[in-house]
Amino acid sequence: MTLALFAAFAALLVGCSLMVILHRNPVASALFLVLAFCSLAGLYLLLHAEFVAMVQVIVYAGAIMVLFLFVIMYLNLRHDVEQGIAVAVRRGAGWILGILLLAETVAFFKGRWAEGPVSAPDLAPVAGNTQAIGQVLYTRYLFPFEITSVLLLVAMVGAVVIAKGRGPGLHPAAPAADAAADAKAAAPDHAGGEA
Amino acid sequence: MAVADPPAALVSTAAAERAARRLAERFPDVTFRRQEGEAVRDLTIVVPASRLVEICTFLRDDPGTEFAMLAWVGGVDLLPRQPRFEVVYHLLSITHAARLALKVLVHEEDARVPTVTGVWPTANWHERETYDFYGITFDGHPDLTRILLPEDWVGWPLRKDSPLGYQEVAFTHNTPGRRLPTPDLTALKPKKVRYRAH
Amino acid sequence: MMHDIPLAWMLALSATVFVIGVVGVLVRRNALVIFMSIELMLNAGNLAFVAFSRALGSLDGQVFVFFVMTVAAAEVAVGLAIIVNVFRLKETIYVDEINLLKG
Amino acid sequence: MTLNMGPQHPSTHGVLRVVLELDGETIVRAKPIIGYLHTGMEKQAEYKTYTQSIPQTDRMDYLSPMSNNLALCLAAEKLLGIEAPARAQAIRVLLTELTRISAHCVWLGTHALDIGAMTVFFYCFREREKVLSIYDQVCGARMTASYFRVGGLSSDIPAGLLDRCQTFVDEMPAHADEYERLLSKNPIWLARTQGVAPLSAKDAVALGATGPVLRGSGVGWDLRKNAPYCNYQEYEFDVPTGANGDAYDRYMVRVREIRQSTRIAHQAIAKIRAMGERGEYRLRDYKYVVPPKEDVKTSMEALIHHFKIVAHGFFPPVGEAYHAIEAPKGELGFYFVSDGTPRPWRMKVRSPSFVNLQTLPTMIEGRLVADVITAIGSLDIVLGEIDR
Amino acid sequence: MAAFWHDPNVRMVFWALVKILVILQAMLGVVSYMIYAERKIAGHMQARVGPNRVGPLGLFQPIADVAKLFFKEEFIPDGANKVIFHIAPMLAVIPALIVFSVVPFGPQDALRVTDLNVGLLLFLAMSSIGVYAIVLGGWSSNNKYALLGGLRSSAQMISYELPMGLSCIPVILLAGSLSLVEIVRMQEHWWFVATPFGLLAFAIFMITALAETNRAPFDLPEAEAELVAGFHTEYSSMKFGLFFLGEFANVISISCIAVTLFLGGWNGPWLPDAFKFVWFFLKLAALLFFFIWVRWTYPRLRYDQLMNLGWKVLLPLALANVLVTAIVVWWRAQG
Repeated sequence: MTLALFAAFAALLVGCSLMVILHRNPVASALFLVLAFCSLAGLYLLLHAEFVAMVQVIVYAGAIMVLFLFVIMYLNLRHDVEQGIAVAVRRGAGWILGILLLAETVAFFKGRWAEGPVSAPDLAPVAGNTQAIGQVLYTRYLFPFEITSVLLLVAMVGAVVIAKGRGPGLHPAAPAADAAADAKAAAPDHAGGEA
Repeated sequence: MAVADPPAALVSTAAAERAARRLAERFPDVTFRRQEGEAVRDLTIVVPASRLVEICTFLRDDPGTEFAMLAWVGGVDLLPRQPRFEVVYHLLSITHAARLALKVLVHEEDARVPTVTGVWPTANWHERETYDFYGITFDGHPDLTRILLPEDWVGWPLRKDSPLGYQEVAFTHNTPGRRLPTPDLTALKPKKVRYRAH
Repeated sequence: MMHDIPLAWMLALSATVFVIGVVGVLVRRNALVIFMSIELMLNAGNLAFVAFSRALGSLDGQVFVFFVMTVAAAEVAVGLAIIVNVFRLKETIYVDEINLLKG
Repeated sequence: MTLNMGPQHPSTHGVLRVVLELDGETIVRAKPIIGYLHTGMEKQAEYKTYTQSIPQTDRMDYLSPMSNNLALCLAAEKLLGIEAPARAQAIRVLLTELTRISAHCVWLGTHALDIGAMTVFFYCFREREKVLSIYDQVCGARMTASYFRVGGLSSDIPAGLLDRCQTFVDEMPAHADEYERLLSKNPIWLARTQGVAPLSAKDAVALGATGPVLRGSGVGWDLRKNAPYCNYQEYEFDVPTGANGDAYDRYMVRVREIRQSTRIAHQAIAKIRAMGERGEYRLRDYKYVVPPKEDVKTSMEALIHHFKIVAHGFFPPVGEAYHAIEAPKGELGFYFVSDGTPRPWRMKVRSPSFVNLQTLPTMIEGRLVADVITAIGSLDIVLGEIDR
Repeated sequence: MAAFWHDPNVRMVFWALVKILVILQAMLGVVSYMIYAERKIAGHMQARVGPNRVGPLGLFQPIADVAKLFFKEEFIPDGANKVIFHIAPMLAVIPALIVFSVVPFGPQDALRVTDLNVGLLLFLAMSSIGVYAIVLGGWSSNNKYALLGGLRSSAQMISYELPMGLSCIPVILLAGSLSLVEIVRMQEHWWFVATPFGLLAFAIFMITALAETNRAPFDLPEAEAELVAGFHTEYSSMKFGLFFLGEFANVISISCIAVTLFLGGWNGPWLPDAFKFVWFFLKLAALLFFFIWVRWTYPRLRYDQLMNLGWKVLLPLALANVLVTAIVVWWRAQG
């Protein structure tokens, strides 16, 4: 059953990722990205990382992608215009490079393919892994954690300043507030850890 | 929230008479004809169109008159008579509790009056309405367009030579030359409505 | 009842998604879609982290995922603010039409 | 972005269209566009006798038909140089004050509904319903009253009406308390109305605003006090005014006017009672006024007068007259030019909503979309009167 | 066949499906009768009677409503993005229904779909997904009013998601778990709402709940006065019905969570364990009444006032509350 679920989520993930870069409509791209994130959350669940899975949905699907959608609608974007020789050349080059990269990966893995450890020792099986993650986060990684919060603060201030910016008389409040919202959306992380 | 003090004075003709006298003192070069008649119930002064703005500004600003409010502006068509049109301005002074009516006579051939929107901003719509109904042009008006009738209406309905009734209602399909709301409306296909039988 | 997925499969999936992200950055000219492709790459990394964390029986990988997410959130907040500003200035969000340094 | 608010929009109170130029949700420019309900009343009046125009006026401000009737009748009376008997005047005062209460109730209900408080709407309409029943009893119509005539009333008030009015007037202050309990100190209501859509006294006067809009801006000008008609000088009442000219002040002014109107109505009822439950309700000058039905049936002379007036109408002198009353929405005036025939040469209506609406752009430019709703609501406009 | 049935996986899935079906149906019943209750209560608050024509006391009104919605004409505006236009109403209902899967209605296993160890996070995740319905519905209708409604709601929901999440944290700190069942167990003797920070957190939670569910006084995305009907201006028939259903399902699911987090879930005196769920539903009914009561009492806030309330009042309050709670919990742990 796990295998079937993995196959389903993996197919969904790859398909949605492809649609993100293939679809001409930015809104559709964003929606496919949301779907991709949700299937990633499913994969995390399969990997017994429930907390990460939930945070993935809250932060990515709930905050970051809403912000993307907000900006797309705010700028009132329609279908992308992708015409002209320069664009075509770049597209071709991009695809060739991508395929090369994939081929390289395959070549790299070829001959070294090993299934890896199938079953790992169980991590904190009882209360979920939330508590365990909290333990690690607030002991060993306390310093990086604090740095991250500073980073978020900087990003928040930066977003507000940029959005208020030099824009000639345009109302800066809405996007700024949202950018800040997003920066702060990571806040539940602190919480979950503390439990 | 205050309750207004009892008014200094009730609106009276005496106050209007005082204002009329002040006006005559200030503009000795203008002859102000009083509107006379069997039943002219309000003090009405006929003023020349050329001095209208000047007189209105004086009436508004002079501490002895202070007609800070323009109650309304309207046109009258007196068809067989010449000059054919009258534009009536009803002024109201809150401080002196006075009402005063000004009249400007307008000829049909040259139906033009200077605008008083610069004196009282409220004149804007009133003058548009008068233009709309009588075709009297108000020189210097910021936005002299039809206000109550559609933009593409032909004619001046409140003129006496414009008959009432028995006209077909004007739709786009029965009025040649009637402008469509948007030029490319005909190019659009009928709105797609998907019906579903449940 | 639950069987674990072999690590290598997860890594292969992660690599695929990463490549898709790279191609997206190279191919598209809409700054917002490029941004989304970058998010895809970050998430491919996240997947690898979580997979390793599971395989090695250590939580460090999941902790790293948090840091990546925070960085992503910060990046999006600032990045979208910049895009909105650029759009106001240039009326376009196509990267090949935006040459800020050229003025 | 250009947003076209109306003519079909739930909060433009009819077919008003406001073209808004928006920057985000901030209004850069606002332009009201009117005329969708234009019925050419002024033109039609030139083809009708004075009396025949009375039913037309019911359709102007359809929330206060009695006030419209009264304004027309008073203007015609001024032109004729006659005055209705004192008892008729008192009945006119009673009914127009009830009209004011009901018009303000409709205003409060819809205004609160626009701002999102739905319950007030139902409370207000409950009271309005009572006023409509009183109309019904008086003249048989609930909305289009056409009850007043030049020189008096169309008929005497029915028996029992005064008691009914008395009950209503006694109850009304408690109902006003009810509205105020829901709104006056409600923090959200305050946030939505205080400081919103402000209009300075100077702007209000310059833009010709009248009625509660003018008084909300702090100018205590009320035609009932300053140019009394229908013997208003004999009634005791206060003229409430605001201080800041914002939507809240206009709200307060109108709610207080409801209370003042009940006060006036009380006095009017007492006056009518003092003059007898039945009595003079119309002038006996049969040159201008239809004789009472019983006279028509018994006296030849009365029958001839009746025939003349119904067939031709009355013949006013040549001249012109303008008379204005304090309608619920402001100065409502009729201007008649007479050429001596039974039909007015020109009828001009000075409708308060038309003028008050002009203040809208001043109130909302530079503010938010949601404030447009508050501003339109606090202006209390009726499109039937604006477009006429 | 028998072997298939004895496979524990199959049995587990089967029973889970049965539970999901039963609970889903029960909750949908509650949703439709909440609509009835709202109309009835609103009627009595507004000096009228409310629905009373369909069935005794109008009790079949919800059925009539749904039947009417089914037979309405379905209208898709020109220039709408058809796929998204179809998907949006579904998105309005699904997240709200998913939340029911982690709500423990009673102490028995049979009265909940599952006991997830990150149950609270699932709720937060679903409420953050809920915004998509409105944003996409507004965008895909190709209507300016709808778009403005969608934009408003995206900003509003992001802003109120934060104080809501933060107001849950004191509960997590006190209970020491993210599992809703665990949280209810911790309240056996003392409901969290009865502590000072719990009370504050509850107040913040309820205010943000009003905003998250787009109920008055925070119903800006659909403010009918200025935006006509906001995001669902162009929706008709059952698609509109789904939005309607979604709103009420959201109200109920969020109230369920509030009962669980703050009001002690199924805990209550007198009743034996088998009937403890009655307590849950009584508390739920009280909260639902609160929602209805507020809606018919308060006017609507303006957009900027809403934002200010969220960012300048609720967020700092919630943060301070978390800090105080953390200190208290730490101090208690120290002994």
